[in-house]
Amino acid sequence: MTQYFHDYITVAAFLGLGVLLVGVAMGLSRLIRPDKPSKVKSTVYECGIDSVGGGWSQSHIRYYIFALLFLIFDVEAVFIFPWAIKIEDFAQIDRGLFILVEMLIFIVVLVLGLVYAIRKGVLRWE
Amino acid sequence: MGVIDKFGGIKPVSWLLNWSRKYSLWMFQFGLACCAIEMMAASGPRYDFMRFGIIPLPASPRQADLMIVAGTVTDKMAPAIRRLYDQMPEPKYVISMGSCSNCGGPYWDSYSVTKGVDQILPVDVYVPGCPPRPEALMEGIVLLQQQITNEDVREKWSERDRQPV
Amino acid sequence: MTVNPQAMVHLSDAAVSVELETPDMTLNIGPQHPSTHGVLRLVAQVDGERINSVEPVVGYMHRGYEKLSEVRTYAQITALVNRIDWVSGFANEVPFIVAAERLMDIEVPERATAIRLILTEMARLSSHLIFLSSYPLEIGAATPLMHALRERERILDLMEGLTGGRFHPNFNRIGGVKPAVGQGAQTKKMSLDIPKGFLDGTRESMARMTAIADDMDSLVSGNEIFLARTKGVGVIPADKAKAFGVSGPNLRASGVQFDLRRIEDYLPYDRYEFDIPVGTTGDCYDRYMVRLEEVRQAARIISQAIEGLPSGPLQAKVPRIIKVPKGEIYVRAENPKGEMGYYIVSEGGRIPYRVKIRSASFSNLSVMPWLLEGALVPDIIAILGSLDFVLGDVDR
Amino acid sequence: MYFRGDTVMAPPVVFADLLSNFWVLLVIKLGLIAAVVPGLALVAIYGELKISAHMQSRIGPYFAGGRWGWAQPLADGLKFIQKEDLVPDDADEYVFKFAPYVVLAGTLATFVIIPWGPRLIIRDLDLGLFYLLAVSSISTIGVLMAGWSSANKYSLMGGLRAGAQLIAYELPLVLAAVGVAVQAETLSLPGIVDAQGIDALYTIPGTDIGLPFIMVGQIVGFAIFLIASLAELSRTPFDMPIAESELVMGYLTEYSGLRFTMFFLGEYAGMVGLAAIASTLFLGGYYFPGIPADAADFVGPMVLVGKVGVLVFLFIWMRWTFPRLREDQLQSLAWKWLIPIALANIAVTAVFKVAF
Amino acid sequence: MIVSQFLVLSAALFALGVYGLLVRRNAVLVLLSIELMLSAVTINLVAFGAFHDDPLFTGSVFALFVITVAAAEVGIGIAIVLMIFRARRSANVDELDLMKW
Amino acid sequence: MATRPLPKIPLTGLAKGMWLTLKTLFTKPVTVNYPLEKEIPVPRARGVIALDVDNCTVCMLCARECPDWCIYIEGHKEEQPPSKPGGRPRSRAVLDRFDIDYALCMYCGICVEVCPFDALYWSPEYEYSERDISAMLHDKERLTDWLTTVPDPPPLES
Amino acid sequence: MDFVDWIEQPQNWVFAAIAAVMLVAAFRVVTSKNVVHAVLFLVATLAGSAALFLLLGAEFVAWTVVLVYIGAVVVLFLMGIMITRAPIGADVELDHARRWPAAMVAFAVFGVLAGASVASFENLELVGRVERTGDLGTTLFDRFVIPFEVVSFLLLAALIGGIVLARRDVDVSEDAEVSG
Ligand code: SF4
Ligand code: SF4
Ligand code: SF4
Repeated sequence: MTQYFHDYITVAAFLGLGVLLVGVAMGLSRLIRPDKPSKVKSTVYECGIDSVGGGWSQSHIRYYIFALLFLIFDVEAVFIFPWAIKIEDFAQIDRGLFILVEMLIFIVVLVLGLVYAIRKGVLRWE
Repeated sequence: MGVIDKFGGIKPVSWLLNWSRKYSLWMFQFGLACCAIEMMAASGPRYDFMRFGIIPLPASPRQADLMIVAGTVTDKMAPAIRRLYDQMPEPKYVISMGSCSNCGGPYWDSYSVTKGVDQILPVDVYVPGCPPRPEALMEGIVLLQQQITNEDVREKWSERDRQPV
Repeated sequence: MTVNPQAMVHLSDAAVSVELETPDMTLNIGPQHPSTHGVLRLVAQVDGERINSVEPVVGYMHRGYEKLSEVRTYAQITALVNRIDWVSGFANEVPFIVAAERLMDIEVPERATAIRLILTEMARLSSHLIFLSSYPLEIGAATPLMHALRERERILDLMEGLTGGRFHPNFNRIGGVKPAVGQGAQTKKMSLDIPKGFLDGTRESMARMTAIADDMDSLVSGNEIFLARTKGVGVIPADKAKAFGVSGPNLRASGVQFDLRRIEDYLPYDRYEFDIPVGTTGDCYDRYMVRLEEVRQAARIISQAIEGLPSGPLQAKVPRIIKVPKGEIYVRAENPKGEMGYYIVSEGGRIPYRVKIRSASFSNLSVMPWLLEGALVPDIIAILGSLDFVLGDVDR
Repeated sequence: MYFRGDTVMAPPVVFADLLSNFWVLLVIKLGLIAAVVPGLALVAIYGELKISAHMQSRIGPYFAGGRWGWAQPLADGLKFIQKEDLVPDDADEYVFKFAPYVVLAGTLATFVIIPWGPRLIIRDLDLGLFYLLAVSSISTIGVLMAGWSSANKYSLMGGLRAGAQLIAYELPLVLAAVGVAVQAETLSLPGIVDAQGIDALYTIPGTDIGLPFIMVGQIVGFAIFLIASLAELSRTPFDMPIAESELVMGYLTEYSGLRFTMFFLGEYAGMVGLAAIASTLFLGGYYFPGIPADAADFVGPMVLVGKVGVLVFLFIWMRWTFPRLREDQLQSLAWKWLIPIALANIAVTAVFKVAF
Repeated sequence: MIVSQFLVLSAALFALGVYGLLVRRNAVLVLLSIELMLSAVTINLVAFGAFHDDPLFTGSVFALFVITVAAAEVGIGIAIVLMIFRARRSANVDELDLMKW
Repeated sequence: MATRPLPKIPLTGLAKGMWLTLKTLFTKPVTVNYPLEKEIPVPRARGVIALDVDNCTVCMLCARECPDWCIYIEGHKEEQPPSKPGGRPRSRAVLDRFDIDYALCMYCGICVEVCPFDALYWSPEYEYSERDISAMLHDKERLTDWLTTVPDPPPLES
Repeated sequence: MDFVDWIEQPQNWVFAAIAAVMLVAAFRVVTSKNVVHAVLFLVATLAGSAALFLLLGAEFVAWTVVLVYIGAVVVLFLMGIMITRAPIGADVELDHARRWPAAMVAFAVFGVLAGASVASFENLELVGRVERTGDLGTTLFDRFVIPFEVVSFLLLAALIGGIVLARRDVDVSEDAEVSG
């Protein structure tokens, strides 16, 4: 258990380190950098002219679909990992075929989804 | 905040700051007219101003230190140039390249051309030529680097909105 | 005159806020933008990834050439016009000077026309090399840019050695060619002819041009990613191209074999052998390929011209003070970007009464709203780049 | 289950006590990584500048720091420290400021489990590979945060595209790695290295080191992994989110000064990290055929750095040769080709595993 | 560590989720509240599993399943939000019942 | 024909490109390392205009023909003693001011070309960037200084 | 076990810290005035729960939370928000006016749940154990095969459902115009 906790204390420390590094650098920079805000300076850059048009397109639906596809396959990946390292163990007790078929069904079902999505023209730009 | 604003930098610090600014001049790609082609040539293999640390990467003014105004500044373009200059973070430098941006050049009597970019923004170095040879631009860059070496950081920091001439 | 930047900023505010509030998204590209070759601005109405309409906003590079020409002498205009299409400076001078010569009825010596032809083709090389370098860059490859620029320097060196300017040569005089150096007592002894080493240098460079074209083939033309980005993208059918007044390589890419070098006689092209490459579909890839092939052809023309360079004087006899007789004329030429023409009206003085400039890029650009309508947003850059316009040539 | 994270090399006797103390060790490791990772990133940046220059017949940075411009990345970093820090008025200040932290923390966390030698590893997590993929998915959020909070149209579109690209190529990355896991029967990275080294099935005659996975069946996986890492790093031919000219700098458009540097540094640190992971997973990590396994403690880090160098060079090389794909082509490549192929690769590997 | 501390925390999260569910109008926020509740459930499951020391790891396995279900739920949920938004240009739930879907 | 045969085997296009860049990586860069080594521009290069004051007769032709009106000349007449005793006293123009505004000059060379007395020369010098716009106006002395840098005219192709 | 004993265990300090973060973040999820902020606070809550799982020894579940929740679900949320409407700054119409009744309901829920848990489990200590991924795999692919396969169909259904809903492009809005 101690080993285990040490593992994750280290991980936490490293996540902290990332923040710390940026923080320290930002602090340092804060000390030395000039600071001259102005109205125009803090306007948004748009090729040198004023921001044009706020209308945000609704047709970026496909980003949602990419995210959805990813979500589904990400979940699949989660299940694949414990499976991947257990194949040998199952094979040793002669259940290799079982575990293979099991995962095959899982993957095939999801690939069906992918095929459906592709057939639906998700990846085609209209 | 702003230690340098208030107290200036001690010698090694300001040397270091100047040194780094000198050798890392990220250039805002800003080609206007014929001179831009010479600027392109200057980035090309034969002249390669990346040797000086001019890195023509940023397409957005936010990451740029140096603006090379290369070419004719028209009255229609001038506000955009000014705005882009404003959007660059301090400390920043401007090189005016070619007669057009120095003074209007061949279009000194044209109704649509701004007679010199220094009317709308402060220029650090003027490079003569029409178009200046790439070497001339590089000489201008060296000149700018010399200026940066001798710069007093506090002064550079505190110069309140430098005005165009 | 001092311009008040603040006031101008507000001016632009007012100008911009009008064109908004559409259900589609408005995508603004430019005026400052890494890939609009300078300062073109595009206002696109975008519906998803489709472009509904595109409005090019030109004029950011308008420098008033036609007006300036009304207060400049012919010699001064020659020095000025090479800045119109700045990547092919020399080619801009030729039709103007030919127009003036035709008005004055001057016979130009053969050697001068041959040199003009060589320099025009060099300008074509220089222009096309700029295209060959910047077009892959817009598609995302940075290295072809450098390789093409490297070879372009050779052309510029040759031009500079002959004319004194890297790409604004100011080498044409009415009646012939002459570098812009003195003509007084001392330099009279000095001929203003081709300097030593030019011919050899040219021969060597032309070999390099073919080599760089081959390099481009292996680096760009055959690249699968490049093909995927350009094949079938931005197709201009021949009839549309003609209807929009597209000219030059853009027109030829659509399969129309139209080249003023074969039709007009402003320079003695009939003496040399060369092919006119044409495309088949008129897509971006064809436009690229036509230019790549024209590089080879230009090198071929120059090599021939170098070998058979006629001897003789460089300049015809012309009066010291040039006055062009009353009359009007239109002379057009096949510039690297397409058809460029000058319409000169002279009232008989040292200064033309009116000069109208027909520039290639402007007409080529006019096809763009039609072309981009219905295109995909990420293709804007690919299509725009393939039209190969120069803003100075658009706005003049 | 064995743990070997707690000792770094064989320490001199006097320090043995101190060095076996977890906390002391932790601080040392933190310091090491804090120094080494940015250092490697700087080297990678310098390498990129120089290599790209020479590929274009140029010299590249030359004057910074005396000869050969070795100090160019340093000058860049120092310069960015003194640049003004701009937050656009319309931006969402906190999110805008926080985004670089997220991106960088995600990148640094991957370095925890990279084994530099048989005993030179920060921590050997039991589910190392899984951990790796989990933390590397964090940066997607950072990118989306950056894109949204800038209040800039280019940023938002760039952020969305970058997000879509990152998630699309995260999957091939994960699935390519699964093939390795199947073959190695473990998720722990040192375990995977050992499976290619001392525990390997097929050893090279005359040595005690086995063949790396790239030679035994995972070559497809390796190719997919490389392509996907290029995309994860937003490098050409997949650099569309930050470099597609129509979007200026994508989600980085509004970032200036140090915050921009953080993204920049994170990109290169990520490049080194992914190269290290690829070498660990597919190229046998710190083992090299011919070098005895016992020597790996000392030679190992160098071997790994060498492999990383080769891969980073490959990344740079590709970047400066290829144009970029269009976004739809990029998505099709991921969904239509890479993911199915990666799944097939897993299936084939698993079948072999069961059959033999 | 005792079991109750986790259970109380999860109860608090769940309650916050309930609050959000009731008080939020924006559909996305409602979904977020549901996520909150589901994650409270996951915490419970894992805590029970850790308490039981059961060799089948039922707690964790079920937590995995809950996460999966939550993922699927969000996928569909966002799709519905997008649809509402497209039709109504707003993502508020109580405007939803004004329309006959 | 514009279209060349496309690669038959997939990915050969990519591989060819990679090969070319690799080759370039190991060839010597063409860069001229500017401040350390300088190329000498060709003799005809239009870098800067040098003035030979002795030759100038203040005829103003150059100033009048200059398209940018960037040459500023002032002079006055001076009575010169007759060159031979007994001759008429000649008036000679003396150059007071000869400035060229290089911020405006378009390097067309018209002035050099029209000068009837060979007072102006092109020098290929190009290193005269300034930090101040007013320093771009080169006066007589500075223009004369450039004279030393004027190269001999290039030999001709026989 | 009284409070003093409890507080002496270092794990419990960590727990307290995580719990505090989670509660604050969860509170902000349901009160935040900006949708994107709410999502980001959800990230914090979920990260907290991942940390809790680590504390409980369930490392695979913990990293699954990071991978699926933070890496995918939240991305889906963010993209969903960004492609609809994501104004920066406070958004007005996010909440109902009736906060207090809701708060009371929530409080009641908390009371019942917390009371019940404390009453039934009191001071029962957790066994400290670490669940290894492999062991999890063993049971998952042995005992829980059916749910596992069901999950795949669930995901398929979600995928297809999502696509069908989202792809009803133009006609949906037109329908809505008519009916609304
Ligand atoms: S200075 Fe000369 S070369 Fe430069 S933009 Fe102006 S006209 Fe063109
Ligand atoms: S080169 Fe041309 S612009 Fe310059 S001074 Fe001479 S005539 Fe005037
Ligand atoms: S044209 Fe020659 S002689 Fe006349 S003023 Fe000019 S420089 Fe002097």
